[in-house]
Order: sequence, then structure tokens, then C-alpha cells
Amino acid sequence: MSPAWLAGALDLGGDLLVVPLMLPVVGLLLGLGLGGRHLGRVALPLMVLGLAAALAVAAAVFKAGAPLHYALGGWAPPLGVSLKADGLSVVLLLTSALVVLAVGIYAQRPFGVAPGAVETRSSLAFWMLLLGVWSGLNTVALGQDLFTLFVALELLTFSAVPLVALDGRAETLAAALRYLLFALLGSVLYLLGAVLFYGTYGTLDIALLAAAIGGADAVPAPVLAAASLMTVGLLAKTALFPLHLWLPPAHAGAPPAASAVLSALVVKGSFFLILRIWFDLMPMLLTGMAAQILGALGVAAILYGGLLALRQARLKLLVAYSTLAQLGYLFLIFPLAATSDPAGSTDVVTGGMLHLVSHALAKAGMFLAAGLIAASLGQDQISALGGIARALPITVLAFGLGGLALMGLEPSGAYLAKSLLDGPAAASGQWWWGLAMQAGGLLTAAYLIRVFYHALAGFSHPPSLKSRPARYQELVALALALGALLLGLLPAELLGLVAIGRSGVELGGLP
Amino acid sequence: MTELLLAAATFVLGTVALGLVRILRGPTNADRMLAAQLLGTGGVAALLLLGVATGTSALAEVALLLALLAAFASVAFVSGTVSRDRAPGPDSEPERDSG
Amino acid sequence: MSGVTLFGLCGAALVGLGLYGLICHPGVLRKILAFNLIGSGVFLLFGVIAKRGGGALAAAGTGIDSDPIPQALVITGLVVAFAATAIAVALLLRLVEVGGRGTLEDQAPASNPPHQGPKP
Amino acid sequence: MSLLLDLFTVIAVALGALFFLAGTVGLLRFPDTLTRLHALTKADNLGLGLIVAGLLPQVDSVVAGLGLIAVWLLALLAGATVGQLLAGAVRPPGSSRGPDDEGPRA
Amino acid sequence: MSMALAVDAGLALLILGLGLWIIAVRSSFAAVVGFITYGLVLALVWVRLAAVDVAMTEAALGAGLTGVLLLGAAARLPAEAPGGGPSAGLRVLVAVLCALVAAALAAVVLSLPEPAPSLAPLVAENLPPTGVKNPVTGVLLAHRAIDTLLETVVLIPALIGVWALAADRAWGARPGALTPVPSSSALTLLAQVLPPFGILVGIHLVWAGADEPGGKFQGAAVLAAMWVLVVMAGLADLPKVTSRLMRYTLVLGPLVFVAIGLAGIWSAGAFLALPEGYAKPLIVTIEVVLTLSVALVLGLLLAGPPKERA
Repeated sequence: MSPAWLAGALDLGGDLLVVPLMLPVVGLLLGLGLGGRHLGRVALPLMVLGLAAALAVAAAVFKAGAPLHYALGGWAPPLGVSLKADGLSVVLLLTSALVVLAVGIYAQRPFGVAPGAVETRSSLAFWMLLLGVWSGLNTVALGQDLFTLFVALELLTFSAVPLVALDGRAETLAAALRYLLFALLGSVLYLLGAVLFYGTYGTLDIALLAAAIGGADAVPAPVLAAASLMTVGLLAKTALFPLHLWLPPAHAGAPPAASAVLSALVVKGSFFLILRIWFDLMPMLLTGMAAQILGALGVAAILYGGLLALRQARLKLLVAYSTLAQLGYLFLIFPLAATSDPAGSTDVVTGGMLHLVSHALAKAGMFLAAGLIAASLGQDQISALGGIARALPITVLAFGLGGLALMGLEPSGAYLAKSLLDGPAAASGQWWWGLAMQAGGLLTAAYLIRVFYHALAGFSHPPSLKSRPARYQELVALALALGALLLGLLPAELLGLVAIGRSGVELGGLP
Repeated sequence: MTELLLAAATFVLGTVALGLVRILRGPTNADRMLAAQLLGTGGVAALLLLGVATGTSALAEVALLLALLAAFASVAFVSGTVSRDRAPGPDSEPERDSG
Repeated sequence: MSGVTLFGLCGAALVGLGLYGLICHPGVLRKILAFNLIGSGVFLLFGVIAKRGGGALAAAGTGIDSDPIPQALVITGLVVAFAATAIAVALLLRLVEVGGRGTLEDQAPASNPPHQGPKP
Repeated sequence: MSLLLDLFTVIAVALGALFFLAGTVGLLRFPDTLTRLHALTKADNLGLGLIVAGLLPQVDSVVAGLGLIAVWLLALLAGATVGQLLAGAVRPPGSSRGPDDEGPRA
Repeated sequence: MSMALAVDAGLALLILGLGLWIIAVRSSFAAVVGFITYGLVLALVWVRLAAVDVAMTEAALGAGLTGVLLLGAAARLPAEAPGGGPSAGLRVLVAVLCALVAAALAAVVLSLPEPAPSLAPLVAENLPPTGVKNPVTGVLLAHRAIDTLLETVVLIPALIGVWALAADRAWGARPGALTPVPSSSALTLLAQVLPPFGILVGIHLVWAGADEPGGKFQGAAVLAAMWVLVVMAGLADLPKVTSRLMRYTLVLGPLVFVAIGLAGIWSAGAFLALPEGYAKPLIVTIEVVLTLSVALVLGLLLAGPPKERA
């Protein structure tokens, strides 16, 4: 199948977008036929292909300098459904492919099946669900129809929730159930918003809706209701404060390979849709109140997540609370972009996406490293980490580098992101957003230094390990963390890729 | 004739809806299931009446589905009550599953 | 007031009712029921919008009495809602089996949940 | 002729509706589950049967008529079985599970 | 007209009353019985909204399969302790907030534009190339085929998610959430007579779905219900979760759909496009294979995770 696909991708440029859309789906379907015994090994080449496809789309978008469009089935919207790859899509496609591939390599040990052994429950479930998450993310990245995006969100949810409860303990089952209830409420609110859009404008296509809303003199009541309902629903899925209750137990309780995917990618899927709604669907509504509220919630998340991370006794819970805080940064782009000129707002979005990628790589690396530490020690109490830096130097280095990237030290992606965000914050006189970022950075440094302190203490007395991680697992975590740390070295032209499809967006155009 | 058949549909629906008071009062779950079953049959009758009244033949198929699935649900109900406790007493609260 | 509008208001009320149940009921099964109630309220709005979209055309004598697109979306949505319910029920039954309870109450949003022993 | 058929429809449908009323009254007024069960299964099946009979003259094709009868037969079968099952479930465990075993043997 | 309005008003009242009952009643079992009744009434509402396809889906899936799933869960749950949940004051606050949400939503519904926008004429105009006469089927399999494809794909992770809740040692066993009813001749008879009839209805729904109301989801739900009935009567065993044949059947439908979609790139110029003149046979092919896969998935979702037999 793959050679034919690649050949098709090569000589049918326009159909390129179908490849990232369908590759994980076909993998998922064939995977069930194949069974858990071989799935882990077969998934790897598929993931490499997926990365190649994402790179090909990125190259095509970069070359064209404009978004790529594709009408599925040859039916143009509003009757049909279309796909679009712009700068934002490319970022999500690439990040997903990278993290999924890294996790795929890491998970060969916990979820692989030795040749000749029988299929186990977790081996089949993990790989199938990982492919499900990936399918959902790629569809979220490319979809342009509000209902298709709903189905993609459900694909993401149905794959992510069982990952949380993969080990079957009562705590993780309860965490998964709570996650599911939040996510389902989110989906149904999103769907409610979508139906109101359809009832008002008779289409679900983002571009057509944006044109219709932009052309109206006043915003009709159903649109306001739809915007708030969809945003609240997606916030519940993204776990923005105060809808975050489900996240820490779910992300901390899942197996490390699953936690990495959940924290790095799954919550970003719903965040991505919030971006689409506010920047592509109704940019003119992004004035005043809405943007300020989202920003304020972001600040609350940064402070709350940071403070609670400081108080955690367990390493994985600390990393999970850190995710809450880091998600908060992403929401600062709404008030900052709303009050900037078009060029400034493009910078802000670029900064936000950079932060998204940086956090995805760093957090995936940290969760994988934390998982290796927990498996080696048999527990993950932070106070009992003494000497671990001597016993597992590469793993601890990976965790540390990921931590540095989170703190936003130069040349990390987060550093570049913050500098892109700081400019507009200062220019528009909104110093308080910059202050919030500084405070968040300090908190991040504080909770990570606590970990480093314990990990480096007792250097002369390495603890006895229950098991040793495989070298390639340590290297995968290290590579992810290094990627996050060196992201800031990307050349400026490549950063321009993110802005493709952004230009000319007039934010807050409505009186 | 159309008005008459519609009126009959309303009447049947109204009466079986009245029977739903049994769902409220119980006392056993079997009584509640009986009321649901009555509503199922009444719904089938109302669908047939509506279908003939409005000339929509597909409604007979909806009625067919309704009858099929209502029977299915009743079997599941019996399977549920039997597996749980063989004789639901006058108290309708589910008992703790001991097995 | 037409029947269609009546069902539209009904859908709005069902969303409110389900929302209350989802937030206030301690039992997970009841939360699942409440979710299904919200879902059906939303689907009902789809149906109302489909019928409204057909109404003007039916009046114009086109022989169309409803917009098929929202109807198709509801069919898709119903299947997805069934799958969601199946996962939720399976999780709940497993939680009862392993943890002996059908609520999520006891371990509410504590930032430091009771110490969990090391994974075997 | 058509008037006669219409008259038949009116009478049969009205009678059927009355049976539904009777079933509801039985469900609400009878003292215990078993008697309610027996009252109900008879009443609603007869009611549905009468309504189907009344509608037969009004449909325009034989297939549609057969469809109506099929719905009724299905409801009859399902109602009878479910009645038996429910009766078995309602009976206390001590008493014999008689009705179940006397049911139509396959 | 007034008679029709009376029917609508009665149905709306019934729906609201049952909704209130489902939320307010104390016993879970009674709430589930209320939910099944609610689904039956909802099917009637869909008929009144001129959505016969949806009415069928609601009757089969919404009331039927979901109802059975929830009944099974209610039967297995331990008794709820009375009380629990938020305090009375908080409840009142939530109730007021929810009432406000409902009221705002109602106001929005009333403010929807008039005349209502509609894609119905566009669908009617573009239905002939698909070769089918039921516009809902046309939308599901041609105009918005990607939604239908993704939705059948979604069911696979959902099923894996359910299976993943098994105990490790039970992997390879048969699904265990369906309680067989103690053998009873009445049930055996029903399980022998009903399925042939139901299978006929299911096949008819799929076959007729191209041109009349009906389609694969409705047909598949009926087939799944019949299968589960036979299993509950103890007349057949569920397949083991490791069964190869079952797994191939599960993915056959979506894979054929993807393959036909990909072939569309070469034969009709776009992914999921159907070549002119072949549209109807291809749609019927997709419907038939999807019915098999979807019926299997629905039945297995109902059957729960694998469990070792005691």
C-alpha cells in the first residue's frame, strides 16, 4: 500500500493532503487485522511514513506560500467538506508526527511483544489507541468543516480516555471516567454551537462562515451563543482553569508513554480548534471581553498550576500540574493578538504555536524520563530521588533539559515564543501579561529546581535500581528535550511558515 | 378521514401517556417496564395511524423497528432483573450485587 | 407558535435539564443518562433547524419538507453518542468491579490524592 | 362501498383506541403486578389489532397492508413472550416457575 | 392543522415530563426505564419533524441498543447511598444557572433567522449524480462521505477502549457483559422466531436505504439487536476477542470504504469521489459491507470487555 501511496503523492500534488489524513486511519484498520503481536513493529515504519508525509505537506505549503485546499469527493462547500493546510495545520501535523514517532520507539519495550509470544491486552490496546489519537490529530489539523472536526474530536477522545486507564487500577479508572465525562460535556457543547451556526448561515464550512459573519452589520445572537458554547466546550477538553480538575490524575496515572501523548498532543488538539474558531472563523469578534477573559483564565492557570506543581510529592503529578500551567501561556495569545496591529498579531500567533511545539516536545520528553525514573525506582516520590542522577544520568539529563526548555532559557523554543509575545505586550502597554509570564517562569524554575535538588543530592550514594531502562528509551527522551531546547535556533524563514494563511486577518474589525 | 386518524393517534398517545403514571408509582421495576411496554405498543399504533393519515408508508417501518426493539429491551430487562435478584420485592431500590 | 418551535424550546429545556443532572448527580450512571439527555436536546435542535430549512421550501411547493444535511449529521451523531455511552458504561462497571463504587465523589479534586503505592 | 369501508375504519380504530384506554385503566387500577400484566397484554394487543384492521382498507397497496399485519403479528409475538418472561421474573423464587415451562415448546 | 399542533404539544410535554423524571427519580433502574420510554417518544417526535431516517435510528440505537446497555449497567450497580452530591444550596445555584442556560438557548432558538437557510435545494440539485433517491443517504455517502468514513473508524478505538478494560488474564476470552437469561422456553422461542424476521427487516432497511428512508446504521442496529438476543437466549456464543475472522469483519467495511475512496482519486479526480455512472453500485457496495462491520461493532460494544467464565 505504501509505495503506491507515495507514488500517488508524488505525481498527484493536489491529493497530497489525503496522505496525512488517511495514513493513520489505514494503519488503525489494518492494525486490528494484524493483531497486537506485530502491531508495535509494523507501526514504526508507518510513523516514519507519517513524518515524511507531514514534511511533504510542509514543503508544499512553504513552496506555494499559501494554504493548500482540497475538496473531498469533488464536492465544494457548503454541500461538501473541504480540507485546508495552512501554517497552523503544518505545525500540528509535524508536531504530532514527531511525538508519535518518538513515543512509538519508546513504547517498543513496555508494549512490544517478543516474536513468538502471544498478544496481550495492553499491547493491542496501546498501539491501536495511539494510532487513533494520531488519526484524530491529523484530521483536526486539516479539517475545515465544524462537524467533521467534531467527529475528529470524538476520535481523539475515544482513543485518549482508554489510554488513561490502561493499567486498570481503580484510581486510573476513576480518572479516566472523570476525563470522559468532561470531554463528553465538551463535545456536546461544541456540537450545540455548530448547530446554531448551521441554523443561522446554512453552512458548517469555516471559510464560508467567516465570510458570512464578516459581511454582517451586527453579530446575530445565535453566533454569540455558538461562540461561547463552543469555546467553553473546548476549554473543558483542553483543561484550562477552572475546567482542569480531570487533568492531573488522568495524566499522572496513565502509563508514561500514554501520558506523553496526552500531555503533549491530545490537549493541543482541542486548543487548536479554539484557535481556528477565534482566528479563522470570527476574528472580528476577538475584541475586548472574550479575549481578555481567555487571557485572564490563562494567567490563573499559570499561577494555579505552578503553585500546585510546587506542592506535589510525586514526580509524575508535578509534571502533570506543570502541563496545566503551560497550557495557560497558550491563552495569552488571545488578548495579545486582539490588541495588536495585523503584523503584531501574526507574531503573537507564531509565538503561541512555537510555545505549543516547545511544550509538546519538552513535556513528552519529561513524561518519558519521569516514567523511566519511576520504573527504575519502583516509585516516584520526589523526596526519594536522591542519587538518581548518578544512576540514570541520561534520563535525568533529559528531564533537566526539558525543564530548562519549559523555563524558557535561551535558545529554547519557549524563549523565542516569549520574546515574540513580549513585544506586542509591551507595545500595547499591557505590561501585566508580560508580568504574568515572568511570574510563571519563576514558578516553573522553582518547582523544577526542587526536583533537581533532590535528584542531584546524594550523588555518592546511588540508589539500587529495580530495573534499568533500555538505552534507546533514554535517548528518545533526551532527543525530545533537546529538540525543545534548540527550537529557538530555527531560522526566521521557517518561522514564516507558521504565518502562511494568517496574513490579511483583520482582528477585531467589528465596531 | 385524515383528521379523524390524527385524532385517534392523539387519543392513543394520550391514554398510554397516562399509563406512565405507573413509571412514577412503581412499585416494582416490572410495573415500570409494563408501562414502557404499553407506551411502545401505543407508539406503534400511533405511528401506523400517522403513517396512513399522512400517506407516509415509511412510518410502518419505523413502527416495525419500534416493536422489534421494544421486545428486545424487555428481554434485556428480564435478564437484568433475573441476574440481579430473582424476586424484586416491593422496594424498588436495586440490591447490592452479591455475586 | 408552531409545532417545530415547540420542539425547539423543548430541546433547549432538555439541555438545561441534562446539564443540571450531569453536574449534580453523584452517581456516574445518572451522569451518563444526563449526558444522553443533553445530547438528545442538541439533536432535537438539529431536527428543528432541518425542518425550518425545509418549511420555506415546502411552502413554495418544491416537494421538499426538510433539509437532509442536519438529518444526516444527527444520524452520525447518534452512532457516536452510542459509542460514548458504551465506553462510559464499561469504565463504570470496571470501576465498580475493581474499586467497589459507582461514584466519583470520594476522591474529588484533591491536589494530593492519597498516596498510591508503587506500580507492581 | 368506499363509505362502508370508511365506516368500518372509523369503528375499528375507535374500538382499538378504547382498548388502549382499557389497558391503561387496568395498568393504573389493578392491584398487583401479575394482574396488571395480564390485563395489559390482552388489551394492547387487541387494540393494536383492531387499529391495524381498521387501517387496512385505507392503504393503497397489498404490500403496505401486509406490512401493517406484519407489525401486528410481531407485536403479538413479542408481547406474549415478554409477558411470559415478566411473569416469570415477578413470581417469587420459592414458587414454581410454572408459566415459563408451560410456554409454547419450540 | 390544530390537530397536528395538539399531537406536537402532547409529544413535547411527554418528552419534558420524561426528561424531568430521568433526572429527578431516585432509583437508577427507574431512570433507565424512563430513558427507554423517552427514546420511544423521541422517535415519534422525529417523525413529526419529517425526519423518518432519524426516527428509525433513534428507535433502533437511541432507545433500543442504548437502553439495553444502560439496563445492563443499572442491574450490575451497587445500591446508591441516598444523599451525596453537592449541598442543597449549591444544587439550587446550579439549578438556577442551568435554567438560565436553557432560557438563553430558548431565546436563541426563537431568534433564528427567518426564512431559515437551507442546503436542501443544493442537495436536491446534486442528488442525480449519486444515483440514489434518498437525500439523506446521498449526503452520508457522497456529499459528506468523510464524516461517515471517520465515524465508522471512530467505532474501532471505542471498541478497543471497551476491550482494554478486561483483566489481563481474561484476554482471549469471550465478551462477558451480557447476562444469559436462565433457560426459558418462551425466550428460546422468541430468540428463534424474532431474528429471522429482524434480519429480514435489517436487510430491507439497508437495501431500501438508497431510495427510501433507511440505511446501514438502522439496519446494522437491528442486526446487532437480533444477534445480542440470540446470545442472551444462550443459543449462540460471542466470538473470542482474539478471533481473526471477527477482526477482519470489523475492519472490512471501513477498509472497503477507504479503498473505494482512494480509487476515486484516479477514477473521478478526488478522494471519496464516485465515478459517473458507477456511483449507485459503489454506494450500495459500501452500504452493504459497512452494515456488516457496524452491526458487529455495535453488538460487541454492547457485549462489553472479555471476561473469564466462572
